[in-house]
Amino acid sequence: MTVSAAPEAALSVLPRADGSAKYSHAGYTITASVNGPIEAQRRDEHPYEAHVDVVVRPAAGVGGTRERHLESVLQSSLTQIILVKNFPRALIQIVLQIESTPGNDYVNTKLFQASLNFSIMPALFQTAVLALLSAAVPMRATATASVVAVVSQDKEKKLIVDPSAREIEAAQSVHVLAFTSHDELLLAESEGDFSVKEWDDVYETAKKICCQPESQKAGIEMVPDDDNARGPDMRQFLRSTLEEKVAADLHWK
Amino acid sequence: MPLDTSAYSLALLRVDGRRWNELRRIHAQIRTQAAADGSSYLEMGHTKVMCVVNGPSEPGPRRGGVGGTSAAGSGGGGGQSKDAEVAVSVVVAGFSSVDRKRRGKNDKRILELQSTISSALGASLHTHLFPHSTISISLHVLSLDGSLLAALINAATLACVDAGIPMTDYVAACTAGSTSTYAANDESADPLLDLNHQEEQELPGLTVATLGDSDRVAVLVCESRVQVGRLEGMLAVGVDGCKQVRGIIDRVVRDKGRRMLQEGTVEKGVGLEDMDLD
Amino acid sequence: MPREAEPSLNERQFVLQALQENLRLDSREADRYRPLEVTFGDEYGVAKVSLGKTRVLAKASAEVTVPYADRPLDGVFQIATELSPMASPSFEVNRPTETEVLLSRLLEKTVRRSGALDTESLCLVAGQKCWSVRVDVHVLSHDGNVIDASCFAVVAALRHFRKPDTSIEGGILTVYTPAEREPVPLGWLHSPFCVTWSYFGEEGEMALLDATRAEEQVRVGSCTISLNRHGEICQIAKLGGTPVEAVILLQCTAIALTKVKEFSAYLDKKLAEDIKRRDAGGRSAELTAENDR
Amino acid sequence: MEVDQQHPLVLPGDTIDPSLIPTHKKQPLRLGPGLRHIPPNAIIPTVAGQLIADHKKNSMWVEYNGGRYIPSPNDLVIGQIVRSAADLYYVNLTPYTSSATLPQLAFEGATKKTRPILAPGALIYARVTLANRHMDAELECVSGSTGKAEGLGPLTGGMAFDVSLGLARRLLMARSREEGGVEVLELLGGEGLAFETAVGRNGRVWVGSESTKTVIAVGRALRETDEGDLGVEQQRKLVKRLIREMR
Amino acid sequence: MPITILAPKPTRQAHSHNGHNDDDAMSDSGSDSSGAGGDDDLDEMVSAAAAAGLKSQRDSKYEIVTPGEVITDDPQWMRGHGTYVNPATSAIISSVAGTVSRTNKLLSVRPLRARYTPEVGDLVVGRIVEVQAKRWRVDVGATQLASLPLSAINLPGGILRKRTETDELQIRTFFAEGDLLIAEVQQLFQDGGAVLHTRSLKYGKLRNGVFVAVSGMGGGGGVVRSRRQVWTMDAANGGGQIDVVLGVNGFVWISKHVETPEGLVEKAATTGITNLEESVSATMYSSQNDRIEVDTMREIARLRGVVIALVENGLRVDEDMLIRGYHEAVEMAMVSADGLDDLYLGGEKGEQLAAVLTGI
Repeated sequence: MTVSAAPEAALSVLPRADGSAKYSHAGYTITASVNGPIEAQRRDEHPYEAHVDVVVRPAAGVGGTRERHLESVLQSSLTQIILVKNFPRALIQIVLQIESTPGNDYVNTKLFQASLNFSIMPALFQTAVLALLSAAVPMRATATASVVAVVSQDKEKKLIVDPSAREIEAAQSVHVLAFTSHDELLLAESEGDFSVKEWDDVYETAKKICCQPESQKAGIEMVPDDDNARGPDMRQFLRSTLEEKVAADLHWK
Repeated sequence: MPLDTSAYSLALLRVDGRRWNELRRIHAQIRTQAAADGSSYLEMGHTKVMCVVNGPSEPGPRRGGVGGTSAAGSGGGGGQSKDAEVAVSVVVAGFSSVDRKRRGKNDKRILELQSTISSALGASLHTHLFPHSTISISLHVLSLDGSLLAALINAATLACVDAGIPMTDYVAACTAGSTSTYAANDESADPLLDLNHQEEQELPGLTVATLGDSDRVAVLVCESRVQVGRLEGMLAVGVDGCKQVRGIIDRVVRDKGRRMLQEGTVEKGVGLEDMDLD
Repeated sequence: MPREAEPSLNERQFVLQALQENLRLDSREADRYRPLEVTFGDEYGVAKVSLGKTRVLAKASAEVTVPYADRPLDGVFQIATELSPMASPSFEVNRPTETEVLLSRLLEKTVRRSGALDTESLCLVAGQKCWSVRVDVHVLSHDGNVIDASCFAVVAALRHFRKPDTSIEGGILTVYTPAEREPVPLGWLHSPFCVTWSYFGEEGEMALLDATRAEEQVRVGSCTISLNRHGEICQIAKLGGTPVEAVILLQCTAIALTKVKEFSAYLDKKLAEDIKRRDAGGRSAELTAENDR
Repeated sequence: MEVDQQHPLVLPGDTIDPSLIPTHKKQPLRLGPGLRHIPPNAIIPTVAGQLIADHKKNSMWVEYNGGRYIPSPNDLVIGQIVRSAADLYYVNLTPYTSSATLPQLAFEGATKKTRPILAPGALIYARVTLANRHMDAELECVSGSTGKAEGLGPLTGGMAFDVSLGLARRLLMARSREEGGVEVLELLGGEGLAFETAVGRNGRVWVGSESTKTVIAVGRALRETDEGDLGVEQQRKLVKRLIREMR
Repeated sequence: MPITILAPKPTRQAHSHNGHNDDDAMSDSGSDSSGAGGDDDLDEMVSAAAAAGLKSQRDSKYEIVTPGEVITDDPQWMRGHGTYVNPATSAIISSVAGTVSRTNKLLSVRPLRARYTPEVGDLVVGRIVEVQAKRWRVDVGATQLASLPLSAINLPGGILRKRTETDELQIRTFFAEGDLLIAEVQQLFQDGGAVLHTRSLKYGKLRNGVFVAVSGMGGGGGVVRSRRQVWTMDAANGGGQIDVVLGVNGFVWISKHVETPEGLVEKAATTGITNLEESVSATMYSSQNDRIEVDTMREIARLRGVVIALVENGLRVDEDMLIRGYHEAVEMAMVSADGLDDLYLGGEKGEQLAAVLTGI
């Protein structure tokens, strides 16, 4: 149960969907399917752009307000990076199935945990982006996301990337940030008590994870780093995942 | 309340005094609702159902509002409404059984019943003759004492005959059970015909519907645990029971037809003897 | 919700024509299943089943609740099946289709009503506290025969599942966390499996096992037979469709029994493998890792 | 495949090295699928794939596989009739999408009296004549210039198989073996199987033959080549195996 | 089927339904019909015949065929409506319950009752259920909606007037949803759908009256195809003249008589053609009722009651029956305590009426 285990992903795992991805990171495993552009229902039809429909399904139990909230956050941020204007009146349907969440051997949880909203969001977001890439849905840019918690430890504020459920419980504030591949801030959701300064720190940390400049990557990997504030290099991860997929697709070249 | 089966082993009589192969009293009428295209009322013992059929008719511009199920297995339809849709709705009245349990419209058991009846009749009705249209079958359960699905199928068949909707043959149904319990692989267990509520609760059983006088099974529903060895006997008794039921409901139709001929409301037909070559 | 795509006339005719020549599109024999595979997750109670291109995930979970008033000595057990647009865009969330209702009913009858799970063993304090066991079935990809795959996944997930251990001392119920006490398996009585036959032809004279979606779309009827390896029928459902000779149905049941025995043996083997895997590097290693922290 | 400097992997939103953009004095630059032009002069990929530039034709595109077919003019497609209206057919190109239209007179030699009557569910081989984001695509089954069918029209009998868009594109290449690396169809033909095919850019391949077995063999060959990402050598082995199984 | 049932030890009693046959027959009819006594024997014969393949049973002239019954396996016959052929045996089998009829070598079964099946030339009363771009969809009680193309109606302003796009745009000004009309079946589609026309001054929109739907074809009462489906009759008690339209589809229209366009035509012969067109145009597609006297309304209601009483008692509805029934109803009202205002013809009164009509 190492918290910042390297993310793993596989693309096009579902044979019948237009695009799909399976992504595991920090104890979460999520499978996503993307279908689209397909015919939108009359009530979802928009004359000038595609409607992006996001469905989040919990592993156990029925979806509730927590899932609806995640859906609405994801829907609005994904709509920003998908070229929705390319497909007026159409529907792009993203279904995110949560397969497993990090277990906690020390608590017997109820089936649904409200506090998990934040820690799962980056995983959901990342899976959705991968599935969209797998479905070759035209996008303005790719995007990466991260979750950072601020905990006070010995009167000092400390940032934890990809915090565990226990850490979130202990945290003063939790933040989810997503950046596009153009380094634009795409999504920022915060919860808890925090100062502007703290948020700035969080921003910098998350940006480092999400927007690692590629030129630097060789050097950084060499540095042994046990600082908890460092997460995986998400952008590089995305690129290498796609490289594998494209290589397989174009094996005939 | 466990079923007292001791009487059976002694006298070979069931709780209601029937022998193993006896049907309960079946009473049926057709043409019970003047306003409908077809209608029927049917009693199998104390299970009482009525049925109203409307159509085939084409729904107006508001399409798709019908709360029924389409004929799933009705023989190779192109799906683009080449065949008539058979929409079935089943309402179980609150007073139909002792426990007065409310069954909602979206009760999955009711939805399953509807789907089964639709699909069973859809396979016999000549739905291909009525493109774009809907045959809507409404069934109401007034009293419940076992063999519900069988009674519903029989009532629906009768009402469809009354509505003059062409069909390959009657779809007749009844239940069969076994005196064995599921655990005991009891070779000497007797099959039983037409289970009442009490027997249905305690003994393994199944519902069979067959097409006409054939051994072809349209519906086979078994919802209880039973040794596979008991199946053949129960199925044989059930199929045989379906033939008896077919005979009974056919007689209901013939009686009605004869009466209408006598009253002169329909023209007489020609007999075979009149049909010699010209 | 877009309408489900219909196969073209050419496909319809071809599939039937091929069946008449005893051929299937994937060159399988009539009574042969596609490769069936079950994998278990790291968590207890998660089973993923793949049957050709059909994929089903089942997850079992448990929590302590109050038993139903009319059944004070029984635990609560439910199987939830909701088909999401992931399986096909024609499924909509919160609007059950006929497929979903029938699937849900079949699993209910096969697993729950047949008494596969000993619900009495879920009772903790009579009338006050009991376990509520729930299995969520998620169809990830729908390429036909979702019923058999789902049923297998549900049984596999439940047999793999471990619920937290409990004790009652002086009327006080303690539920132990996995760290305190090793979780315990459910009280399991028998393993039922579904075998679905699809019928083709004017009189339903051709019967196939494990139909793909393309085959399901042109079939004239189907019959799902649920059995356990002891030869007990748990349920049979031929819900309408073209009538089929009674004799064929009996033959189908006999073949289904052999399939169920195969399933049963396969699942036993996979569960045993999983336990081995967990023993080797799983549980003990995990415990030491936790102690380090 | 090596991700080389000439054909780099691109992700949506990546900046393209200007040296890779072909420059040609006379011809205007043509952008293929997966790229968009943002005025004044930025060219941005919209999908993940390999960037290909053709300096001779002064064109560039992103090579990728997967996703849903999006109609584009002059594509050859296999469509399924959904229903007919007064003077046109509604045709489905991929499931769950809105229908394309096919005028009932867009068939070889069709007049008001002699137009073909197609039942819902019938398959046609057609060319996309019009496709834009605001309108449903339009199809034809006759060449506008010659008035001949040129192989287009209703497809009778046979079977339609679903393949990936990438394989469909490779099968449609003029030299599919050399350029696209697919040889299964030729190999099967070489083994003496008699069949005809029609490849739709929308990821459908129609196979017709007197023999049901042949159609099934071709279908399996296509599917296994597609799903297994088989190279030419593996395709040869596959065909040998299928032929053996047929006997 | 190689399934055999091993009976339990005591000998199987011959299973008989005699116990409840009487019951069935009695409650079915609800009246002590004269045939009931003989029913039992007949029933046994029927079931015996059922076992023997149902073929020898047509000697009784009061016998019907039921679904699944083999009518003949003689290959010389051709199958018509209400039958199908078993591909294996090529026998002609009935698909409905009804009586066998024969036209040359064509065997068909007339169902005891069914929805209306349109035939070319039928006069029907229908209701508009949908307005489309160039046509209306009309409920005529058939299995499918009939269609009435814009090109098949008379446009105001004369028979020879050309149809324009403006007419398409204001298609609702001619017929809107819910409007009733009288029309003729002009042609049939392959799938049985009917195309109507109203290109005659006899046809068109209906107003000034009341609509009654009686079951379509076949038994249990209803409209039968007859010599005259439309007529004008003099009502009793100062009701003036009343028009009756018996649609072949079982839809009936009873209305106050207004000077028909045909009537106008005769007059127009003297006044000139333009005049006619104007007067026709004015009222042709009006949805406004004219003033109707109370006396007329009462008699219209009485006629409606007669129609319903005929149907309830299983009698055919045609001109002769309806006129006789009407006169009888007037007589009955005369002697009633409520006098002329006694319009109720249900229940016993209806039976009484029916008895008088069938008794003659």
